[in-house]
Amino acid sequence: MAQQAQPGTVDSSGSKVKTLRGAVVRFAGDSGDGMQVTGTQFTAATALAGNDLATFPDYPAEIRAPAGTTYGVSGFQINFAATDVFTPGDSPDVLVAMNPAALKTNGKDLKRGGLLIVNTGAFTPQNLKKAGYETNPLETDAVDGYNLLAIDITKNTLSAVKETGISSKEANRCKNFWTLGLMFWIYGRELESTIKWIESKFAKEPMVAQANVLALKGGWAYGEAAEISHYRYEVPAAPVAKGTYRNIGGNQATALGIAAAAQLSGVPVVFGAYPITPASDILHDLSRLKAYGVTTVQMEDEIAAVCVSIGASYAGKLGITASSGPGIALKTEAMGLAIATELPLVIINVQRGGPSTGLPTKTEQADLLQAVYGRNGEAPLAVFAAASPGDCFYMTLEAVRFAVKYMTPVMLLTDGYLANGAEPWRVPNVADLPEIDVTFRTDPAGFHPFLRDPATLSRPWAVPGTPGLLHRIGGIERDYNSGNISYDPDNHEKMSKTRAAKIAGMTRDIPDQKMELGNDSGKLLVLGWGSTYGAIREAVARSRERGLDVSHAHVRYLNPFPKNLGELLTRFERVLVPEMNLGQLVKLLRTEYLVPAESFTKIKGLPFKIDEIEEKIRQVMES
Amino acid sequence: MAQQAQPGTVDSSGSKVKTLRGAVVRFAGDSGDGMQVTGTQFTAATALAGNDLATFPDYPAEIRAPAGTTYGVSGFQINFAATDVFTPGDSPDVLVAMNPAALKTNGKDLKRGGLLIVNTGAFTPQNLKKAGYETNPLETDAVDGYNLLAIDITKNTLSAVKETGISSKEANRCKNFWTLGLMFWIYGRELESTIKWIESKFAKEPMVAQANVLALKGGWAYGEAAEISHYRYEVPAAPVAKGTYRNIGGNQATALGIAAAAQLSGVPVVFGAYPITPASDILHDLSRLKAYGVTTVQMEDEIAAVCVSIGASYAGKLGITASSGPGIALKTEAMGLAIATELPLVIINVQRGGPSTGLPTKTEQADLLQAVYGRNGEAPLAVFAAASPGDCFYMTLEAVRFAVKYMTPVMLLTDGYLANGAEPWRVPNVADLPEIDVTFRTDPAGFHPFLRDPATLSRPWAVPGTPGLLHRIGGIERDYNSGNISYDPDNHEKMSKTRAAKIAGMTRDIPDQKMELGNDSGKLLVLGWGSTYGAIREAVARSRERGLDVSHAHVRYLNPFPKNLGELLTRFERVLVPEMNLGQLVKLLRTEYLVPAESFTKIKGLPFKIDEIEEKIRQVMES
Amino acid sequence: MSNIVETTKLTKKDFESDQDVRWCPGCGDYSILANVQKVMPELGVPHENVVWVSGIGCSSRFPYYMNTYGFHTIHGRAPAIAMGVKIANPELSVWVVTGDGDGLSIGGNHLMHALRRNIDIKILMFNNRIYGLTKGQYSPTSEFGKQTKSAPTGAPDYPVDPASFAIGCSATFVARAVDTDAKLLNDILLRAAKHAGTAFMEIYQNCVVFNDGAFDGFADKTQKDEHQLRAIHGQPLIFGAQKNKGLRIDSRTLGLEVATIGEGGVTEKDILVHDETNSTLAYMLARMPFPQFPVAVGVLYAKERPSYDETVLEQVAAAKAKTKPDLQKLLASGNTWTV
Amino acid sequence: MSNIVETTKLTKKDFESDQDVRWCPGCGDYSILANVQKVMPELGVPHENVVWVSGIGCSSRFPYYMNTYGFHTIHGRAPAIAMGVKIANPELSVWVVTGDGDGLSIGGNHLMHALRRNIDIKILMFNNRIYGLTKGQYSPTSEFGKQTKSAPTGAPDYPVDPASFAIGCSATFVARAVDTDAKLLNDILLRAAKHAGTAFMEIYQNCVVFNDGAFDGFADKTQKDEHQLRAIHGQPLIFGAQKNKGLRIDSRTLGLEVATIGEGGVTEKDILVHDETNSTLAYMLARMPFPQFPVAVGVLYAKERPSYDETVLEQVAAAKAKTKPDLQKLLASGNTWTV
Ligand SMILES: Cc1ncc(C[n+]2csc(CCOP(=O)(O)OP(=O)(O)O)c2C)c(N)n1
Ligand SMILES: Cc1ncc(C[n+]2csc(CCOP(=O)(O)OP(=O)(O)O)c2C)c(N)n1
Ligand code: SF4
Ligand code: SF4
Ligand SMILES: [Mg+2]
Ligand SMILES: [Mg+2]
Repeated sequence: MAQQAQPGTVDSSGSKVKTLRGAVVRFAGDSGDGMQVTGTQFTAATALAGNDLATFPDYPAEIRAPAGTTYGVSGFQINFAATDVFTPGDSPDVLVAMNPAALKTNGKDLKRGGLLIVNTGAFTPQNLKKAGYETNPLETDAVDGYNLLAIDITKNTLSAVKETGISSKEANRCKNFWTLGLMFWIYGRELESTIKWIESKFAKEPMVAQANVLALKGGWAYGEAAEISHYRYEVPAAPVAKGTYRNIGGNQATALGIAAAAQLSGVPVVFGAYPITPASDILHDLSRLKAYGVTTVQMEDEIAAVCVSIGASYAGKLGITASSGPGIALKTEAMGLAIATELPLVIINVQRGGPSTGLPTKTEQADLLQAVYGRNGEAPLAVFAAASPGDCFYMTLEAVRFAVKYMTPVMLLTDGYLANGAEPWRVPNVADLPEIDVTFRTDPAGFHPFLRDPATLSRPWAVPGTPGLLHRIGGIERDYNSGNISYDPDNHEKMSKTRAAKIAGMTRDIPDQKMELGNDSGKLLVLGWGSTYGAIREAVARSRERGLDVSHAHVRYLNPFPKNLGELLTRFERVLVPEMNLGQLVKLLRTEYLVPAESFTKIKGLPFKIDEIEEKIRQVMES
Repeated sequence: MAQQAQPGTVDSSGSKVKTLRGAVVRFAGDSGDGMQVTGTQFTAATALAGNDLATFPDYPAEIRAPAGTTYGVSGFQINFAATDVFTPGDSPDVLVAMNPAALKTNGKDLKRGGLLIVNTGAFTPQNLKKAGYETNPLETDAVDGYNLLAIDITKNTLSAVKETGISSKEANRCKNFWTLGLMFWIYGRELESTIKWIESKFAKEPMVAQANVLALKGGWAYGEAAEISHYRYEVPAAPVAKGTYRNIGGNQATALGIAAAAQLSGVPVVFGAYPITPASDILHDLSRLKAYGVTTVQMEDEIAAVCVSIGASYAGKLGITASSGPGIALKTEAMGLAIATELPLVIINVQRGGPSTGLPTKTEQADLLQAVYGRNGEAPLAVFAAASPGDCFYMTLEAVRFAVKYMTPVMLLTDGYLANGAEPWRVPNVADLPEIDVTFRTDPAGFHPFLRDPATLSRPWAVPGTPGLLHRIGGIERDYNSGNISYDPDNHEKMSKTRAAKIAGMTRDIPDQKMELGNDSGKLLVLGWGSTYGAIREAVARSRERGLDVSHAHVRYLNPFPKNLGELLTRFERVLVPEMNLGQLVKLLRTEYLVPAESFTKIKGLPFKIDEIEEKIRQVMES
Repeated sequence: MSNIVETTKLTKKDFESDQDVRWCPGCGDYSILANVQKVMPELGVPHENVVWVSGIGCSSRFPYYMNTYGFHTIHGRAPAIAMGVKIANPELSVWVVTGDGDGLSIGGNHLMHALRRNIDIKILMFNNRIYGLTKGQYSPTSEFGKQTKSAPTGAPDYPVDPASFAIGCSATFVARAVDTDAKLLNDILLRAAKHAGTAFMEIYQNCVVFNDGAFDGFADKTQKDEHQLRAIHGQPLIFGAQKNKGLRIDSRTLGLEVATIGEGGVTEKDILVHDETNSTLAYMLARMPFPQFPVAVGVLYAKERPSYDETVLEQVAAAKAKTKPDLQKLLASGNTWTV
Repeated sequence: MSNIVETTKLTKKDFESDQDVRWCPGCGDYSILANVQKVMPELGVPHENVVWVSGIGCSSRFPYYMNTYGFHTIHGRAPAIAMGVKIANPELSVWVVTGDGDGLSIGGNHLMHALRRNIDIKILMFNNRIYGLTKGQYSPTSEFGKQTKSAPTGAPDYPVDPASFAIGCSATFVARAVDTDAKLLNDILLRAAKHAGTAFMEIYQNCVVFNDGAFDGFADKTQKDEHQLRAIHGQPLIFGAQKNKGLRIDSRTLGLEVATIGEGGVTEKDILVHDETNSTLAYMLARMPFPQFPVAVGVLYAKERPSYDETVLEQVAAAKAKTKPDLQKLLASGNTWTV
């Protein structure tokens, strides 16, 4: 959303405050500069001020890169507005660059005419060299076309915190709070909640706490004192639904979804994992939720991780595993076993850039075809995908619900963008959450391990420890009735078709495909899946505002597809499928419905910009 | 081919010999009865007699099942004719059942009116019980409708070999040669080559050799003596191309293809393997070909097996690996590394019944979608498939040729049916085989590991040990130029698209799709891939004889498809795709060409019968 | 089978499943199966609480033949799956059957990690020094230079000894037995069942088809007394048909030697006494070269250490004692604001 | 770089690649890298014949920083890939870098099999007892009960000791060093290079970010003398700031003990002499509990045995001596007939 000045109000100091519909702000600095904390605190204050928002951090690939290098730059972007916000925003309206390297790597993204705040104190010859600048860019035409606000933040911070007597090294580390104070002044945020946060965070180091508070206030004071009130803006609160909100990231939401599934079903979870970026945080979060019926097991590799989950499912617990890229590839064989033995299992794939090790810290949607097709033999797998950080919570519940109802593995696709991105999330009322019904077989009368429910084709969950149900299962083809090993040709065909029919039959329980925006017929349908949701939603909204006949639908159930999807596609003249890969959903649609859906792809380890999709829509409508 | 009597000739004994176009014979007996030897010797004699033929063994799933059980039955089927033969045949015209279990498991397959030869000596109460017969089937209406030739083969054998003074246990083991002698008499085969074989095989046990020869002659003599000359047939020689022939199985052909690749390219092979049915025999065969530049390495698992091959490719040898089902699944991650680092590698997938452990000894074609799509990230893989046992040789050469030319992994799909089936194979002239050009980079001038050939987009093969080319590669995304680690967004897109374009560009070298039979346009195209070749070929031939406008094409290059394939499909009103899965090639065709290709599937662990496809063609043409 | 069965003492028959046993006639697996079925009722575990998990191989067909819960999984992964079973339900008595290929080739890593974690599962490794199911390739326990289908000029790999591997992995229970030795099998199975942690048992098993007689040198009845040393805790390490040979150690070179009691002044007092809690001794016993030394059987090593499942249960209990789960509260944790 | 460079003696600089080294400032990896670069020229191997192969982890970035051939592969599989390199070209000097996670968690199996096969590759395991690259989860060498991101109430796993694992796997060369100890590193790298088989080196490496000071108890300069025991073949196992402590063994209980020379009549003659060819001793040295005992460093075990590559080369040579390859004849082998 462009930072357009609107008729404004007048602030306490008497200066005019311009009112904006919204703004995109990016904080960028050295890994040691505390940009993630700054961003998170700015987010919290913004949320409290009632704006809708979305955020995205951009960590360096290295654990701890040397100070001042371009590859050591850490960033945090927030998009906030008086209206609904669906993405962390395209190009920032405001860029805070704490050192030359941050300017070097982020400068080109700043919108023309945007506000560029730099810490001149860090523009030392040494830092300039580390960033690869031959001359100081602040003194060249490199910053032409931006509103440059060049401040020696280092010096200002040092003087703000001087009275505490803190060491100069520690004083220097307060720079980020000084900057935050200035940003709070610019957008008229309250300091209170951040001060409270600082005080509790540094409770054991009161001097540090005091210094950070002073820095924060110093930054604010600088805004008041310096003649920069033309940079002051107001973004009114967004008209959001009533409720209690929190900020939530995708991995966090997934972890909460898993804990909620354990609670709602009454069946504890065994979460088998092996650390891998960007999925590890699910393990970290869950390892603190033992009281909620979640046991995490850190195994020796991804094969063992999925196997420990399969063993747990076999023994009557909810077996769940999560991984990414190479780790998911390694689980391939064992997923086949769970499919063959018809055990519930949830596999969460937090997709990242591939192939092979690829781009571990970057996002991508290139594992869809692998999810649907990537196993030996006819091994049908249910595949769902979450559309936003908060949606990870709900889709995790869905994955568990289908896994236990149909006694089969379900793969849930999220990605690095969802995992690390965050958005305000209305905390659901537990009573409103879907029920997850689990029935364990206990009756020995007429029992067979592959006795199927005639409606769902699901077999009974008969777990060790249950008297009278002793039986054996395994990966060799099983007899349709007894479950014993069977090499019979007709039985194999019957079992193969039954397994396929069971997955196909999930459409019974899958909600019909609904429209996100626009009419359910017309000139162009933009059909997406996964984390492209926000960018597509906003691009379609903007295009519609411009009068284009375009609609948006977003597929959450990818295998099988909702039963009305094929028919829906035929109601549009054209179908455009934006994906962060080389065209995967589009392949599934073409094969399934023989529709000439068109692919629009981006495979850069980065999410789509709204602009990119909007532009593509314009092109398609014109062609 | 039906066993139809034709105007015949007169044999030496003066009886009328009916001339047949061809016949299907199945030998079935206990695992200990030597049916594989019998079948192989019958095949050799039939080949020498000039018939075209195809064979298929049917081993029990157990290593050594208890004698007399139904699951211990071992079978061998041969189809031979005076015309071209493409499959081992549908229902046998002649069934030899050496014991009740063999009759029980095979009897239902025998053609109505077919010849049933049984060894009554094995129809003891104990054996009948083991086979699950309550009464002797030979005395019930179970054998009505067949021409029953009930002989006490056991007793006849014992008396035939008596003069050798061999133990009765050993004498009993000569039954199969007695039976073979009888079959030789029926089809007028020469005994000579088999006698020679026996003598060399049992060179160290002359008494055993003598007994087997006597048994063989005894069987023949029985034919002459007993009044059964109405069962005597002649199948004239087939009009085959001139040349030297041998019988060849698919795994054997694959192994020879690998050795030939080493010789033709001048680059030794490192074959990394882990035993698995039905791929192990490739390892066994190759382990004897060290002199041909093939080093086999039996690794600790399939991951290590593919990795040792990748390491070898990196160091400048031809890295090849072979596996099946679960083993292929395990190689997924490492294949991604070879794709990412652009190293030549051939992965042979001898497909078997799935999912999971599935039906290890049975055949299936259900790994095609996995081959094309089953990896994390955009990881394009060239996929080829062999159509017949002998074709495995040529497609292996093709796989190597493309792998080294394009510096990329190629997966070759065969299956259990090809692996174990056999056909006469015209031994190629080495001088006529395709060249496999390999150039190693040695020139340091301007070298970069990802410097691409502008035509093929292939990178140089620069191997350790070469002075001046020191460099580093790895699984993290590589810079388009230097190959160093690059997290750059545009570079990732460029590299992803380049990898895709490289595989897509192979169409340059892939032969145009040709027709196997029929016109290149018309009412119906039957399009197959892999081991269904023979059944489709014959079914289409028969349909055409019946005047139907149907053609056959068989795809050997599955990713990418030959460049003319799409256009070819549009020239037919309908396209029928028979596959031993639940419809996989059909999905690729639909997505690629948006054609409403129709699927015809069989997933029973067994190949299609000609009849089944013929019947389906009839149905399609009528509907 | 209904509940009622469980109230009476179970018999061997109760542990026999209705499936045809399909190993080759004469295979050593039969004897192990029969002995396991015989020992099971002794454990006093309710019938429905017994689970057998296996990988892939001839040996791994075992669960189908046991009338208990059974899971025939995938090649090499049984320890990980069994771990899941145990963690999901610590009440269960979880047994794993694996082969030298399944457990030490493809599955060596899971075996190592199960052993060091000391999860309460019992692992029987049927070591026939060959891949049986895939028809006779050499395995990680096959002798160097062994000629097989996949190594016509001899295996270039040096073998790994399962017991010393286990000891190197910090296993807490390592035992050895011979397929046909009912008494020995019986003893170690009972000891393993009582061990609160991972119990590893290597069982020499004769593959009549692909490696017949591999262990005859010490397993055969005629060789057993002379070439097997039954290690018993607290007793001297004595063997031999005359029970007059024993193991001695040279404390400077740390080398084992065979001494004959009554010769050269050697008395029983000079013979090493087996201490099953000493892992160094276990290591030495495991690695004695045959035939210069006897093959050590019995419980080579056993020492209790907290089991993985026990530790996890304690952590879960502690967490539950600290936090009463309140899903609503959990969902609303962290910074919240209300509109 | 052209051929000419190779004819002059190489220097450390020649082994430094043009890539920025991107470990955290202060990471122990830097010191190891510098020492390796220093030792490389000593090996006398032509520059282009050196290959570094690694898996995934902070440690596994190593090959990028070496100006040699380098292959940064996938997690845990470096030993198998390195084996392929060596078999493809036995002329090459093949080095592997792995971590405690890469090499012992996901890659434990390949490590085991490389060790028993004794393929001529050199394996450096950087053991920081943590997963560095994935930001601080516990590894298979982390202490029982260690609190990390993935185990907030303590790791329930008992660790495996890399050196005793290697010994249990029948490794032929096992050594230990400390990241910052240049002399020690230098010694074992040279010894490893000369060893014709798999050489396994465990290097204690400090992860300043996620496990800082893990080895300070014995690695720190102030602790080193008192708490490290440098094992040297043929010399008594003596340590201590005063060089007056040594290891002794009780030959009946087979237990090690620390004895002080000069106290209670103990003389140097009572102290065990290191025999690097004795695997039992190596096993004991590897497993000494710290801090009751010192940490043994240096070459704990070394014994030659035919290497895998050597055996394979011999087999290939024998086959070639027997059979002159004739492809046409091969294709026409078996029963043929001519039409
Ligand atoms: C992933 C995978 N790789 C390979 C196989 C083939 N396979 C089955 S059993 C086996 C080895 C069996 O050896 P072992 O464990 O010693 O069992 P045994 O048959 O000797 O009892 C192999 C290689 C498989 N089923 N799955
Ligand atoms: C198949 C796979 N699983 C997981 C990962 C994530 N991963 C990367 S490095 C690593 C562990 C690294 O630990 P270690 O080997 O000890 O190396 P360090 O970083 O401590 O040097 C993990 C789990 C991966 N890259 N690939
Ligand atoms: S192949 Fe060997 S191990 Fe397998 S069942 Fe037969 S005898 Fe037993
Ligand atoms: S995270 Fe630890 S091991 Fe990795 S580079 Fe940083 S200090 Fe070194
Ligand atoms: Mg075995
Ligand atoms: Mg580590």
